[in-house]
Amino acid sequence: MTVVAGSPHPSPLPQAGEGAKLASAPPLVQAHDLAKTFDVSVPWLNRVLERRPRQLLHAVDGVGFEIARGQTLALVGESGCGKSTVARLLVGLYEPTRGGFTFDGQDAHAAFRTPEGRKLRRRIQMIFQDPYASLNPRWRVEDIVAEPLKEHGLIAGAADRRTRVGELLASVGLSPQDMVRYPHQFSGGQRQRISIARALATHPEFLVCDEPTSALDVSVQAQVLNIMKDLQRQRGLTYLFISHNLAVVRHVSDQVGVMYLGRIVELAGKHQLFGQPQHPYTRMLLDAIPKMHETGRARTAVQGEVPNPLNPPGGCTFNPRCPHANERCRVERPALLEIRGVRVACHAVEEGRI
Amino acid sequence: MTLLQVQDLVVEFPTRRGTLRALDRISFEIAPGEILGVVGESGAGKSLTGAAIIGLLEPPGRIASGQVVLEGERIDDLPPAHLRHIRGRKIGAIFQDPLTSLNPLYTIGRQLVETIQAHLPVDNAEARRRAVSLLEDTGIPAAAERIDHFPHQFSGGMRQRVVIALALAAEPRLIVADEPTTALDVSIQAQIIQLLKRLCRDRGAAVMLITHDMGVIAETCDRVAVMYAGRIAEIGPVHEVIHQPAHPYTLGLMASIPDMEGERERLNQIDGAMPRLNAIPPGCAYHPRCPRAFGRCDRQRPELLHAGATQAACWLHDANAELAA
Amino acid sequence: QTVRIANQGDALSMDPHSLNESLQLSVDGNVYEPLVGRNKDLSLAPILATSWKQTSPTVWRFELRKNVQFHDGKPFTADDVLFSFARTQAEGSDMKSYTNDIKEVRKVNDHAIEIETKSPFPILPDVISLVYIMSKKWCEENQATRPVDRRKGIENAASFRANGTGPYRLRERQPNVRTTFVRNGAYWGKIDGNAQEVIFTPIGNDATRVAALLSGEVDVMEPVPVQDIDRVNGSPNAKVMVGPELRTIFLGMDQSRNELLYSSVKGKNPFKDKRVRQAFYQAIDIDGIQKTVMRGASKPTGLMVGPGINGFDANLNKRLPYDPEGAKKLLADAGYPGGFEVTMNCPNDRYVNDARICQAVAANLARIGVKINLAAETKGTYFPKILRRDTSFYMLGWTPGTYDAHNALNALMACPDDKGTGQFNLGSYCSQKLDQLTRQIQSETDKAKRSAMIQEAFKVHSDDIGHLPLHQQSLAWGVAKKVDMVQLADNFMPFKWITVKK
Amino acid sequence: MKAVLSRWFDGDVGYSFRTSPVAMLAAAIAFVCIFCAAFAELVAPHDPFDLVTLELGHARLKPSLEAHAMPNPQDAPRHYYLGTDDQGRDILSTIMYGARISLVVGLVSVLLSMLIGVGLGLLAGFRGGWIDGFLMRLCDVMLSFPPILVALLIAGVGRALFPNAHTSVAFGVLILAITLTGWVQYARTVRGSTLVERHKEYVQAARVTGVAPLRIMLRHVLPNVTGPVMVLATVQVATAIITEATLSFLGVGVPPTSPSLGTLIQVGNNYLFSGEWWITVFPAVMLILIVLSVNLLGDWLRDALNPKLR
Amino acid sequence: MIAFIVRRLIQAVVVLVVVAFIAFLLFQYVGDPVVFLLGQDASPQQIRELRSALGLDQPFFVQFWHFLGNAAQGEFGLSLRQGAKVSRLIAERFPATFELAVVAALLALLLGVPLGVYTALRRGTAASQGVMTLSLLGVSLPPFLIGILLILVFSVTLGWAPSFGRGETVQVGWWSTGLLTLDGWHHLVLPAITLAAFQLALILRLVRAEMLEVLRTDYIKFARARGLPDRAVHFGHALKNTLVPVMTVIGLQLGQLIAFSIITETVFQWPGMGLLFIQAVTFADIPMMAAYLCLIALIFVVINLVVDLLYFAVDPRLRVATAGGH
Ligand SMILES: Nc1ncnc2c1ncn2[C@@H]1O[C@H](COP(=O)(O)OP(=O)(O)OP(=O)(O)O)[C@@H](O)[C@H]1O
Ligand SMILES: Nc1ncnc2c1ncn2[C@@H]1O[C@H](COP(=O)(O)OP(=O)(O)OP(=O)(O)O)[C@@H](O)[C@H]1O
Ligand SMILES: [Mg+2]
Ligand SMILES: [Mg+2]
Repeated sequence: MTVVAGSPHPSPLPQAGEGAKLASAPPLVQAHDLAKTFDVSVPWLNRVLERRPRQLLHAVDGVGFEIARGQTLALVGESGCGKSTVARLLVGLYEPTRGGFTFDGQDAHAAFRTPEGRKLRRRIQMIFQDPYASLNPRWRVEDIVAEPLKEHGLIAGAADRRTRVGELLASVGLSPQDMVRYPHQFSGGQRQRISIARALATHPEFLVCDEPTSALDVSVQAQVLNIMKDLQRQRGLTYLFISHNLAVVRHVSDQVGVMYLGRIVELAGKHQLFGQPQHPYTRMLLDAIPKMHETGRARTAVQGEVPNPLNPPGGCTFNPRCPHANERCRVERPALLEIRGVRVACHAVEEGRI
Repeated sequence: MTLLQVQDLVVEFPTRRGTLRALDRISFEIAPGEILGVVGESGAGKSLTGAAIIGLLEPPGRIASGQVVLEGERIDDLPPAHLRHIRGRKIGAIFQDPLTSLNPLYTIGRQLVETIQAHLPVDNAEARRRAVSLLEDTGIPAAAERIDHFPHQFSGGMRQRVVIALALAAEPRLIVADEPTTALDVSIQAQIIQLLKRLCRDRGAAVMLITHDMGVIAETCDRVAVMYAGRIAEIGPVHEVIHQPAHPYTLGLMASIPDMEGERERLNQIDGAMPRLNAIPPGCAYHPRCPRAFGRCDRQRPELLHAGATQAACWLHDANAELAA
Repeated sequence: QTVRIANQGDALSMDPHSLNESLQLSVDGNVYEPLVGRNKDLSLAPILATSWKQTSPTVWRFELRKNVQFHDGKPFTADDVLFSFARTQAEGSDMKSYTNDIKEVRKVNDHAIEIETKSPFPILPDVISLVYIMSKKWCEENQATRPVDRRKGIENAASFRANGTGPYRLRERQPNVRTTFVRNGAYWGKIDGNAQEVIFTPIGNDATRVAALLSGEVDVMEPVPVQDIDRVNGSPNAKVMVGPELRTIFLGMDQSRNELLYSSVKGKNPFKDKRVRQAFYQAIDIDGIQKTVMRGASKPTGLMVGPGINGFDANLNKRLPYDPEGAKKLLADAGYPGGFEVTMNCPNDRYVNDARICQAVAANLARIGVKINLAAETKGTYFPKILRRDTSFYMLGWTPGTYDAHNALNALMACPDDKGTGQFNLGSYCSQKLDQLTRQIQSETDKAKRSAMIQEAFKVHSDDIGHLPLHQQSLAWGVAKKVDMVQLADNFMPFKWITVKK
Repeated sequence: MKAVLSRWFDGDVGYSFRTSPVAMLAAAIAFVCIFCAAFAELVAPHDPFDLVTLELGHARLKPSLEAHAMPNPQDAPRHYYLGTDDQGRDILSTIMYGARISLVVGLVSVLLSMLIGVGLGLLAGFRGGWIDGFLMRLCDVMLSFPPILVALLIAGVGRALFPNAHTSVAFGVLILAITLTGWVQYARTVRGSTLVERHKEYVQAARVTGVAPLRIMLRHVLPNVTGPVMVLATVQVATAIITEATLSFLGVGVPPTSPSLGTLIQVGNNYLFSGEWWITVFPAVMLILIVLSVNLLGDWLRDALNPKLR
Repeated sequence: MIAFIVRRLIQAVVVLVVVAFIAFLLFQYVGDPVVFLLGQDASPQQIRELRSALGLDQPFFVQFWHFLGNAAQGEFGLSLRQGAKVSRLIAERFPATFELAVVAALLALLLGVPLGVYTALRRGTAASQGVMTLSLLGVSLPPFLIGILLILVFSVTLGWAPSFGRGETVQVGWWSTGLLTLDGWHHLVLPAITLAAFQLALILRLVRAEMLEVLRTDYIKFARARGLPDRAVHFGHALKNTLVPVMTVIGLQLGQLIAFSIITETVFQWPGMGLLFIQAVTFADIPMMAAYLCLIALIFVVINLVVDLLYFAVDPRLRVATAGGH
């Protein structure tokens, strides 16, 4: 079955095994120049009295990428670099300050505002970074997981729904008997699994996962990742996967985007990225991965000070920490260019200095 | 001389459908300057152990038996007024959930200063100076500026670092760190780990480090405890536990770690799920999932037995008994 | 000696012409004086006029008292009298009705005046007994030549300050909080009492007022709720002075509409039938009400005016007997064997135990099969409603402001017209005979003849059962035992008759 | 139905009810009060609203266990266990009949104002913007009017529309008046909490799921802002009952021939000094019992509905 | 933020106009002032004249327009009943009500909040159960009954406190205060208790309910884990997080205290605005009621504005939400 891009009707779920990517098909998700600015100024009165300026925080500053159907894009980067913000932009929780993103050919942010948006909502789901806060403390797990089912009218009968919720819970390694409990009665990892089960409930096509497994132990993590992979294989699910765990990223992703201070600095296939990292920040990041097999040995952390997002350095934002920085890096902001088969924003790489 | 000694700790939740035993006779100890890693299936009771040690179990949870001894003094039955001087000052705690651990109404600076002044006799300016340097230690950029921001203005990772800074504020002797680096990127993670290690080295502080990241465990810890279903499955020096696990569960755990080298379509996983607290099978809690379970595993609960350099709660290591085929 | 007096309400203004309300007139009457006042038995007394006589049917001559000074030291003269009478007719005055019948007030000399009325007016001295005399000069100096005019939004010094000839002068005034009077050392007459200072305080809440008396925070208070009379009398330091009051409480029925506004009877008006009215009358257990609801503090009456009113005749003051059985029969005769339903309107904060009386009446009427829907409400909404005649059955109380029966006949019993006659005849009872008598009484100057006509008119009304008179409520003043004072049936409380025992 | 009941009884709320003696006690009191009020005809020794049977001669009798002879020999003697009021009504019976009026007015008006207030408060807090501004200014306006005035207005309009329906309209007027002035508190309180709640992540999670805003408001936010609402509501029941008395006194409520609890207390208040304390004390005790049970039930329900407190 | 305040001020004007409008609507139903202005002997002619002189015979909107025009100039006319400037009467009475309300509010706050915290912390102990039950008396006993009982006990029987009035007052500018004399305080005690009883109970119960929720949160747990003193945890961290709803209710209640202390003022003959208002209602004193209602509206507008600003002060999350624009 071929998915016709821009078809006015949301495409039905691809059947099992048909998720193979079609090189010619346009990407399912396309973000262009997404930006989000927060106003973090102190209260007006203080600002006037203390003569402090208005403070704007550019959490995401012109991020663009595309993800083909059935593919996984992983976003990695320092904490605070704007990954979660990107995720929230994609699911419509934030209005972008600039730019936009299209889903299956339609402008998603425009669609979110229309009644049609509800259908779109079913197709785009998110797993939140903070499992506890994202679960309504007054609801039973059963209701939490069943909500999307009810909301989109996927399963009519209450009994059927319970069964389905039980299956979903079982698929993330929880017992169906846990349905009657409340979020606060679970451990952190268990909550995370509830939140995964909820996201999977509607059979979404595009799943935004904000650190879905960070609270899980490795064996459950293995279970969850395996489920996610299986779903991708069977139904052609598309993921945006945010994680700090590079080993996990390496395992799940097809493409990897490295973010630094609100921008993507390198975007490449996973093999290129892990094999031949281009951007100096990527290289440092990879060096910093803890090595399982060398107990007790310190690794090399990324050098230098983490920059202040409120007052980012001029030019290339990484320049203060970059061993290859030169004058140009300090004044000119590098664009994301296609170099040696990967997209990277670095003057040094562009000039072939590294 | 041990810093912390936990003996036969049992934690229970009385509920309307019977009492749940969430921790079942946990015993371990931590020496000054030592980092004890705690790993295990999520829901195994790691966080509860930490909470029980600092006496902050949420009701209706309660310590049913066993004791917690800190520097030779029993602390699990202290009155709250006494406990307060131990918390923060002697035991620092980092909770798992950074977003909800910070009071949303106060700037992080205020929360830091308050904590410092609760334990150390310093004036405001000094406390604030310390607060800034703590934030810097935990790798918050522009700490002096961001100290006056409110928690919701920080990203998840930054909030986690604030929580860490708060736990360290009064230079405690023991730090119970519940997944302190989960929300952090590797480079910050490295900084935090270095910070913890430095604390141990310089001040002889001990750390109980709960985490899922085996890389962190491997890099940081001296010893590791592996928990399963409210019990300690295995405890021993880090190298041995990681490379020659004695308990089948540990073995399965290690196998499911995604690694940076090989390329696998599926990760290894331990099939099945951990039993619910109200349905913990008799005998070894792991036996329904254990590929090597045998006769007595479903009847008798194994205590920690010596297995090479480590101790494991597994009948496979019962020297007195014949191995069943 | 300081006497502290508490009352339900406050004098709203010190201006004696601004409001025709008995409390205000009573309080102001200690500072200002009329030409003709009243003695302790309500008979007329010479005050600022030493004598008066009728020189022709329409002209009266008053000799004024000499050597009287206002509180500011200015002498009292005929000019002040002329000025004051004119002032009562000015914009903003509420006292117009007392001087409406006067055509002209003439100065004869500094100490004599003549009043000419529009028509022969036998009761002029009675009528002007509440017209207080102000100082012309003082009013001119203080821009108070007219009573305050609410329409213009201009305030007036006379509202807050006072300058009269009376036995007490105003020392301090905080409206609704406290008004302090001191004895006028230069008073022209003798002051019987010994109160040097009088502090007057309004206390609206019944219980609080009683408490203030019991705890000794006030010496005199008025009124004592009837249920608390025993309690006050039982207390060691206070007693209750109970006396008859002029006000008569009665019930009225709509007798003019062809169908009652609020009743189950459709197509006709049962109250047009005298038998129904009589049935109602005889169904009311007035003694039970007197005993239980009023706790004895009332005087059942068969007349629409009480003793103390000119024209009252004890021989006529006979009620039809209480007779529920007879009442039932009358109803059946009238065609209502099963009774009927009617709404009764009643105030609940105007007269003594008003709503309770209505409830008791409703219970009485229930016994003869009449179902009363009782609508009791606050005076603020009650009076506008019944004055619109938006009622079928109502309660009202009346004190003839002139102390004369003509006032009651004219306001309550005469056929309503649009010139003010029968204005409070809210059920529009109508009798040619009575109307004619009323007109004659108005101008009859012969005392005896006049009395006879009044009695005839009352007889007509009683025979028609035009209204259902209930009782005169009693005055109940709470007085500390150390205080002696005179209780007037018109509920005025002159300070000059208050004596504090040592 | 039975299944629903038994499920409820077995559910968390039911369980916490069964294990809370306070809640059971409160429920028992509430049940007795409601039962006596609802079936006053059956329970009460007399019918105090039937004027025919009132004996003025029996007014203000002391509470006693002895029977009183009726003035009419053919009538049976009567017991006035709690004494009689100023019209000879049996206090015990009047309390039962009066409680019916008070309970209906109190509970219905509180429920209504809660519905309106919580609804509008949620809307204001959740949607924000001009809706919020408008609703909150509406609150400002409503706040400025004491219930007394609003009642007078409504009664005026009501009477103008239905001139002949005094008593039947009275209830409506009372309830409407108390409701109209009562909802504001709920609205403002709920709005305040909603402002905080709507930024929480679980709300965002629901948005991502595509839950319609209305449902988010009702199903997600509402349960998390009910705490103060419950407190207010339980407290307001008493206020509403007392307001009813005041309004009735002003003439817009029930007629004095069928006194409510509040009216009884108010009337009896006048007899405190003269020593007839029972006219006010017994109704007041009844009112306190009602309020007590409502509050205890409210407290319990709030805890029972909060999963963390279980 | 300044835009916020300015916007609110503009809205406030609208609110006042609407209140005035409704107030005018109301007046048709509260009675007819003319009936009370003229004595019982006034002729129909006089009544008609007065009615037209007062403008009561004009169409509703004309009357309203006149009122607005005058009110805009701060002119509310003369009280029909008292014949004095409404503005002056209110100004005279305002201090009494204000002092009573503030003292009562302070009483309610200073007792209610700590007791609320206490009962939340010591949930289930006999003492806190006792406090909770007592608080129910506060909410279920009507204020007039409380007032009378207090008078009966403390004035009549014991003779400790005066039963009515404000006692001695001291004039400070146009403000007359009873707070500077012993006698004034003496007179204040009973009314303040009566007025505070309900508020106290409400605040207590509310604070308790909110505290119970907040005490369960992670940040409280974490605050304890840091070894902060109990006082800091309970009052600094927990209490402050209960403030949003508590502030709302306290704000409203304070407004109510000022606005509708009618009953207390009646019982204790407290010479405040409530007494003035109830008299105005009984006598259908239109200018007085209109001015009073506008003043009350103003008080509520101000209080609510302050509460909304306090929201921002207390909860930074709201601050960002509004500043960032949603
Ligand atoms: N209030 C409660 N009522 C009942 N059971 C509870 C309660 N709190 C926790 N538990 C149970 O106790 C067990 C241990 O929880 P704990 O938080 O210690 O797990 P953990 O090892 O920290 O897991 P994770 O790694 O996922 O954080 C879990 O199975 C959880 O479901
Ligand atoms: N609501 C907000 N208001 C103001 N600033 C915000 C807000 N949300 C996020 N930020 C800021 O935006 C930046 C990016 O935050 P974001 O949560 O996207 O980071 P992240 O990459 O997800 O970090 P982490 O890995 O730690 O979760 C941070 O500096 C954060 O402080
Ligand atoms: Mg994030
Ligand atoms: Mg945990």
